[in-house]
Amino acid sequence: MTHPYIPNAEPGVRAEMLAAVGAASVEDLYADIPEGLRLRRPLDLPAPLASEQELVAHMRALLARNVDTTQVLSFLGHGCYPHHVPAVCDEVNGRSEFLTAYAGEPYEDHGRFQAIFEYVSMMAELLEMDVVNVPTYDGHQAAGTAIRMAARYTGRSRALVSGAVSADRMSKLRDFLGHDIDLVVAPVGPDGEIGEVEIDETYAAIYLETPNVYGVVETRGRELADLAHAAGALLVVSADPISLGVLAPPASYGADIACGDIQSLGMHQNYGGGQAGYIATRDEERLVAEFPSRLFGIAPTTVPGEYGFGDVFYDRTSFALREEGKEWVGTAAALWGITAGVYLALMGPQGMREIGETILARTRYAMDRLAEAGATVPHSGSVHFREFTIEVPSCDALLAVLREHGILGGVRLDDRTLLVCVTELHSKDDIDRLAAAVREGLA
Amino acid sequence: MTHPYIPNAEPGVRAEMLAAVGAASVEDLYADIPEGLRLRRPLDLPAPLASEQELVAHMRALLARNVDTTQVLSFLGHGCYPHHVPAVCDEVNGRSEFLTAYAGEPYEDHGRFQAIFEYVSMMAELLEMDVVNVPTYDGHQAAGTAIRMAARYTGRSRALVSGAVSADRMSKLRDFLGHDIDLVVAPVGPDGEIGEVEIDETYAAIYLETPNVYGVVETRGRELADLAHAAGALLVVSADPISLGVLAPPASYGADIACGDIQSLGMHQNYGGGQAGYIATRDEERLVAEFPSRLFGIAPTTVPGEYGFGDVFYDRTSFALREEGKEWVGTAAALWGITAGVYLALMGPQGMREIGETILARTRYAMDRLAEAGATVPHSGSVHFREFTIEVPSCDALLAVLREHGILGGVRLDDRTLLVCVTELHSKDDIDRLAAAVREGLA
Amino acid sequence: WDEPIIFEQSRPGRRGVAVPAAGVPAVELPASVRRAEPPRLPEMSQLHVLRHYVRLSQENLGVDQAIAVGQGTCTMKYSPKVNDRFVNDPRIAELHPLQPEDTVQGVLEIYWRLERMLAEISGMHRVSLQPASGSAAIYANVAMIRAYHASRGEAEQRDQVITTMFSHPSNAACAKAAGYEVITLLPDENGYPDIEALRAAAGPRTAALLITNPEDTGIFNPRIEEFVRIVHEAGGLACYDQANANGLLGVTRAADAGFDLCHFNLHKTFSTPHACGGPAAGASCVSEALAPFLPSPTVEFDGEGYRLDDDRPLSVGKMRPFLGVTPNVVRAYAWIMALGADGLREVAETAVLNNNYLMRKVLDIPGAGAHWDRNRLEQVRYSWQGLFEETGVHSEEIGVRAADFGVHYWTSHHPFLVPEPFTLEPTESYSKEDLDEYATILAHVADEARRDPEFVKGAPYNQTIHKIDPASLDDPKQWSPTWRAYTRKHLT
Amino acid sequence: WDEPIIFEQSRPGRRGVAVPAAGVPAVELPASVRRAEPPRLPEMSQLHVLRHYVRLSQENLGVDQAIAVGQGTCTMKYSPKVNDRFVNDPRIAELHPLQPEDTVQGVLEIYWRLERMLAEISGMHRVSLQPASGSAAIYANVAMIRAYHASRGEAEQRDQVITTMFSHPSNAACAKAAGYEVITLLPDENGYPDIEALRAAAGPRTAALLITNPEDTGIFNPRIEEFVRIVHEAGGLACYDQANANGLLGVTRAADAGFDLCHFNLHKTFSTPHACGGPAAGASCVSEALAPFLPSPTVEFDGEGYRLDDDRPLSVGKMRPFLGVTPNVVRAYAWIMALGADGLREVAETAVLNNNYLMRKVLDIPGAGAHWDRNRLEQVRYSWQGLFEETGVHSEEIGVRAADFGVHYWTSHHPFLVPEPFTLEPTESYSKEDLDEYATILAHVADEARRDPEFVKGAPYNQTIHKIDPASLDDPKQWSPTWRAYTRKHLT
Repeated sequence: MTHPYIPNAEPGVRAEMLAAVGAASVEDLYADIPEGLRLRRPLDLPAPLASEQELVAHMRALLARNVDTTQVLSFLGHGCYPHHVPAVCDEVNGRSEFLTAYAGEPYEDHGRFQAIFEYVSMMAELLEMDVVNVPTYDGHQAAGTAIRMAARYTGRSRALVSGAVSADRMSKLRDFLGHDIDLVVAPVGPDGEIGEVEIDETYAAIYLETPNVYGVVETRGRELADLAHAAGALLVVSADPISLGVLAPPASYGADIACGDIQSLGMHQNYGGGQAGYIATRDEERLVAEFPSRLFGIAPTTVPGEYGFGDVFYDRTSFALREEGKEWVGTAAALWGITAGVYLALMGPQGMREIGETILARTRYAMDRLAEAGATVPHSGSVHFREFTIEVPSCDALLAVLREHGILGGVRLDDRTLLVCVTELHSKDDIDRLAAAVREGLA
Repeated sequence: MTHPYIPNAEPGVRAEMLAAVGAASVEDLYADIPEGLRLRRPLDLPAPLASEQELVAHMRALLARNVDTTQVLSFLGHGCYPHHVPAVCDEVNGRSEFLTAYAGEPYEDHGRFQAIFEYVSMMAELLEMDVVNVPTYDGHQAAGTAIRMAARYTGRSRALVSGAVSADRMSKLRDFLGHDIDLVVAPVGPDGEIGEVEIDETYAAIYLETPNVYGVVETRGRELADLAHAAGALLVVSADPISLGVLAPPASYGADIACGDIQSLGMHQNYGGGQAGYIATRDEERLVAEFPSRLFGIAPTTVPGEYGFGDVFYDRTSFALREEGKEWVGTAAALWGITAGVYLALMGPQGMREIGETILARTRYAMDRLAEAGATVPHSGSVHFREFTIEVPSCDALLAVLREHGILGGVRLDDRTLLVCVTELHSKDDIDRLAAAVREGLA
Repeated sequence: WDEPIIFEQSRPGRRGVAVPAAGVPAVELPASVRRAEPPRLPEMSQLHVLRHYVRLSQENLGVDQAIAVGQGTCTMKYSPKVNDRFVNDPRIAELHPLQPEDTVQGVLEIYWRLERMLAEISGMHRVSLQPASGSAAIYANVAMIRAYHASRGEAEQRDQVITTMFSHPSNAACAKAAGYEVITLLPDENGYPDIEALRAAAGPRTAALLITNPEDTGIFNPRIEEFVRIVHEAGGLACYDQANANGLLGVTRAADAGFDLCHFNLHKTFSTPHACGGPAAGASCVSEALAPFLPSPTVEFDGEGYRLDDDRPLSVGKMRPFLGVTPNVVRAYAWIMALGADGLREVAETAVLNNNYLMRKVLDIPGAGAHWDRNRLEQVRYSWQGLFEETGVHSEEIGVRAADFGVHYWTSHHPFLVPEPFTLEPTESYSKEDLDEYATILAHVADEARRDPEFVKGAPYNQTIHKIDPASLDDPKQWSPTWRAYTRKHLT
Repeated sequence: WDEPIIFEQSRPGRRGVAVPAAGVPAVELPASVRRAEPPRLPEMSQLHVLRHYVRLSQENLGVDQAIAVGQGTCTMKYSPKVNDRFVNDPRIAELHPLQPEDTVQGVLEIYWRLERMLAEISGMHRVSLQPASGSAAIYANVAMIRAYHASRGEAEQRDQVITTMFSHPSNAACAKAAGYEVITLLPDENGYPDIEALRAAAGPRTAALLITNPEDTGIFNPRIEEFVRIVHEAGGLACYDQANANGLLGVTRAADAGFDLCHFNLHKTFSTPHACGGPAAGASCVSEALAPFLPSPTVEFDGEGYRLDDDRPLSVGKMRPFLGVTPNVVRAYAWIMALGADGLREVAETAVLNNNYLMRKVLDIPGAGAHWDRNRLEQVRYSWQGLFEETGVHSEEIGVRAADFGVHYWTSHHPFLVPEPFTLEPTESYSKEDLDEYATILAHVADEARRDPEFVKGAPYNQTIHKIDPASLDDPKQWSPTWRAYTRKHLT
């Protein structure tokens, strides 16, 4: 049988083509591979499910062994967030013209260039910054690159990193930066914000997150910007864009580089596969020069009034310069950028404000209800967005009780600290249900 | 809030437009509707779920109250069949260019015309007939229209209808034809085929189904064609196209009109919403004139070698002639026609043969296993395709036992007769599982 | 794309999808039923089948691509994407219609709730969602009318149905298919159906009046109550074609004007997608007196659960297989739920405002007109008669040329009582900017027609194909309704 | 479509989707964190957002639309539609990555089974599916190389990485980003990487050799085992860039040539879609000696269930958040399951045959050439140098003009060691007829270039837009990487 995925495996056409290239068999074409390297047995793989129907049955059985967050009530966040994904986002990123395209030129792929240009442009409005990159892999990578950009920009090799970041992100930063940038971790204050810090002229950057790993909204951004700038360093702020309809964008309090993950803007949780990173700066040539990512710009065509697009300052990149480029560029997460653009266009300024207000209010409501239910809620005087911690005698014991109620109660940060995530998807009833179960679990 | 579905509900634009039409309010535009007819209260409808998120939650809760056939093992058929739907079928009919288009002209909707022309052309190959209609609603309607076509063609008003058709179809035929066509029901033979029949010169048609309601493949098609033709009547045969990779097409044994339902060719079961009907004839002007449906034909354009499409013999239709047209034409099931075309193109001649062979073999296997399990299997000497009946002491009692095993065992035709459907989706293991449960249920 | 006919892309031995082998002993077929020759279907790999259809799809224009105001009477509105998600869920897509009722409570509840909502919107007592389309709903209504009269012993006597010329042709055609003699009322000099003609026609032979209002012209008949009364007094029933109810939601209801039956098209007013011409869905709504005749089964609710009732001796029986076109029932339900009473009213008002706004723009184009200077609700049947007289360019040619600019219209139904017609229905889905753009394109093409009629007659210039020569389509010797026929007649 | 920038379609007050109100008391934000001005995002109804993006999508060409053999090194193969269905299932799409292990056994099994299959395909011991892309996998491999040398106390000493000029630029770039000095080997006169240069470079400072084979030229380096040996003898590790393994599946394996590490791109060889440039997915495959350094967590199977292991003291840690790009892991798994061992081998053989067939056709075009008269496996880097010398038309211009015919190519990576390059990689997905059509178009354009070079230089003529003036893109005063910047610089 000719496999449906391989048209020229059909014996007749194969013979024709072999004749055309003057080969007796495909073996001839492999002549350069020494015999010693040849695998002279079939690969040891499971028997194929050649019919689509059998493949579907097999996959369906595997998927049936997952329980997803539409089947239980989940309060899990910690870097991957449950938000409503408008159907139009899925419709657009499912269009095969976008899904199966890659790296065509600005003509036959005009649509891709425009869609991504619009994404970066909408992010720019949200961030109040003029330069935003074509997405990188995720918020971890964006943070690492942003700090590295600051180091290159300042010519320095030390950075102050907020202690209120996740262990995973810290692991990534250590791996990505640790070999040539000295990372100094700032303390966390009793209010859950970054604590008192000092820097000197050896520092390239202060790196801050808001809301931070505890869901606390940092309020001293302006102060930290002044501190950084006084030392000739940059302020790098990682902010979730879904908060920026209500929270001040980093640029407004002096941040030089903003970064973060855009998974909240229209990507499903995807078992962690929906992440994508953004990096933004002001339009300053020296800073722009430090982006490793592609930047798409608008450009005129030979027809007056017509727009085309192209790469801005391509000769920064590793595509152009190999190891002399800035870090590297390659396939990252463009489709998620397009999707985030669709999301922002659907939401508009009103939607972004409202979703921010709803999340703020429900987060606070959940904090209050869980405190009433007997949990200790640290940092309760601070502003929280979407996440907060509770302290309980035993996370494991509490989570087990919640499981019995069909609730995934949160992410266990340590034995006694649970991180609870509340978004617009969690109705008042859902939160009340959690509170009741927590009360039972703590009783 | 301006509703996302109604752009001009935004108050500013609404005011602008009212000004442009010179109306003080929309009420002015309703001036022709007498006050006595005006509804001066809001409609009494459920509160809206204006946010998409709330709508999704509501619908998800409703859907959760269904148990679908991927969650249980279903042997239900009887007019709506579980077959594998290749993903490409869904991909194509989900393309919004097809899904949201309607009745454009052959230029801007060239794609629709070509796709439907190709569907009818592939059906024509399967049926060995030259004329196939743009789909009508379903197999019931196709059967009714086919008999009516025969009546108009012959100028007679009596038809012999096989008794081996479903009660539902008979109900439809009686409603649709009964007021002016005399329907004589033929007996069913002990082998499950149509029994001995006679007709005279008052008959317009013999109507036969194969496989029939019992899953029995009729073997005397040629004989019935000769009988019909000898009396100046037509032979109308309803055949499921999914069987025609292995079974002889009606035209090959002399049928004048073929008809049936194409749901098997790439449509999901859709709780009965995936039906669509086909009607086919030879290319004889008088017969073509009796089609009520649209027929799409290929036509040259001003550019040599270029194909366009258009309506064949449009002046038969009710669009053109109102009540003087043949029955009526309107929106029916075009997208399912396109989908069936995709299905046939994916399957090709090999695939159609193989699926037929697989279904034949598994049907027979199931008959044998259920007989072994203690069920009486009538018509077991006949060829069955996809369906067969078993006789048991009590259908209800047996079905209840099967339900406990997560099996929907079949469609209850009467207290003691159960119709079992087996397709390529039912593996040998599935059939063995059914047989074991039946054995238990009959023990 | 210059995409060949699919048969031209076939190469023996290739395939698009594989089928599992039986895995059990094969069955030998007797020669009398065995297929002799394999069907000459195309043989292509999966990507190539997909690519072919994706390219064809790109040569098609739906609501999601273009400003589709040109298919008047069709209510080309936005069909929300989220509603498709519900339909594609296996808990709809993979339900068998004969499953036990306890396994389909969710879908039965949707049917029930949509029925109740449509009953409220129409003012009627019960609703059947079984009809497969608007025309099928008209047919179902006619079938119920016949059953009603039969139940009173008047089936033979009442053998006439009255309709109007600007009611959708399916009213006349379905009545005829059901065996009725059809009497068609022409418009009077005001553009309304002629009430005197109705009085003359109504009588003991009258089974029913089948009438659209507003008619395809967009004009609301203010004497509609009187029409109903005249027919009722003659012993007939009044049946309202509400295929185009988009301007009336929450404004006026069929029951309030005294109608006994009406129908809706879910794929028009209630936003289910048109799908290149179906699957559609119709709703037949009836008064309490007609309810016993509704198609079977009905969905019933006992306060706890939903069940199907098939034991209805007066029922007209089955209109189609199973309960209805479920995907569209689900979509229509979700659409109403997303809007609610205020939203539906806003739909109607906006549809009417959009139509009146566009009318102003269109009537400003020299050569465009609309018969009868009346208010219009949700659509207008316009005429290019003025332009035709000046330029010799037909409405159809204007429409084809407009398609070069990414919009289009169709020329409506025969007979062309309005000469050189085109019917625009902007619905609530389009923005003011869309309407401005549409009118600008029409004005541009009209201007082209005036300056260079032959150029417009030669259109299209910017489409997949060029001007079609339709001569062969009506010639039995040449017509080719399938590739098989074409091959035989033209390629051999 | 002449589709405006989305900001130009905004009208205040409109919206595309509604957000539920909080339903609980609002929170007052302190001024220090409250946003002062609403963001200037577009305001549009839902249909209009959708239509905008649908139109943009139609201005884009993917594998499902066009003959995408022109993106050599990218392995633009068919990504089966059915695999997308699995990914869109809520039981993948709606899984949170930190759910308890017992609720994600299905997805963990997929990770585990795909790891085992890739281990067999590469001959390696363990595999990490965490890297977000091919480049990220290279980086992960470099990180493991560093960790390995560090574990042996040689981190400081081994500060050089060797690569080749026709290895993908990310090998050089990732090594540099990880702090290594990069030594790049140029091809010798036969088109192979210069083995003498390698001998000269390898030594106590060598951390690793990062090498692609076949290189981007499509030429397989038959001395690859010797390359590995030289590096091993110098104490370095050998790391195989198998981003383009499509011609080698089941033919030869990284481990068999002695490599310590390799990586695959799931979005190339294993068919996950390219998605306009990601999300992609990489797989880092390592020998037993390197396994302790793999990113965390790993998926482990105890014979009964699957669990995540995060307690791995030598691990390089997190390469990205969570376990990996799950949708692509699922697709790659399904793709391999649909093919099996024989199918993968058939993929490889067909990809190589297709490439050689196309090469014959392309080299028949006057003006087209390929450096080094060597066998090629799955792709060829060609050159239009001959045509350029004759006509002055650049390769890029040929590619743009080819796009007018619905196909295209890209001009590959800098530096253009092959002058006027273009790289074609037909994969196994395209038919002979596709390859013929592609070659015919190239021949046609080359002929055009010969007859009328200025015409070709003026292309495109049949695209959404016309020839772009790129001058502003490299000028800081003019460049406009966002609409915000454009508005400020050019519209005010």
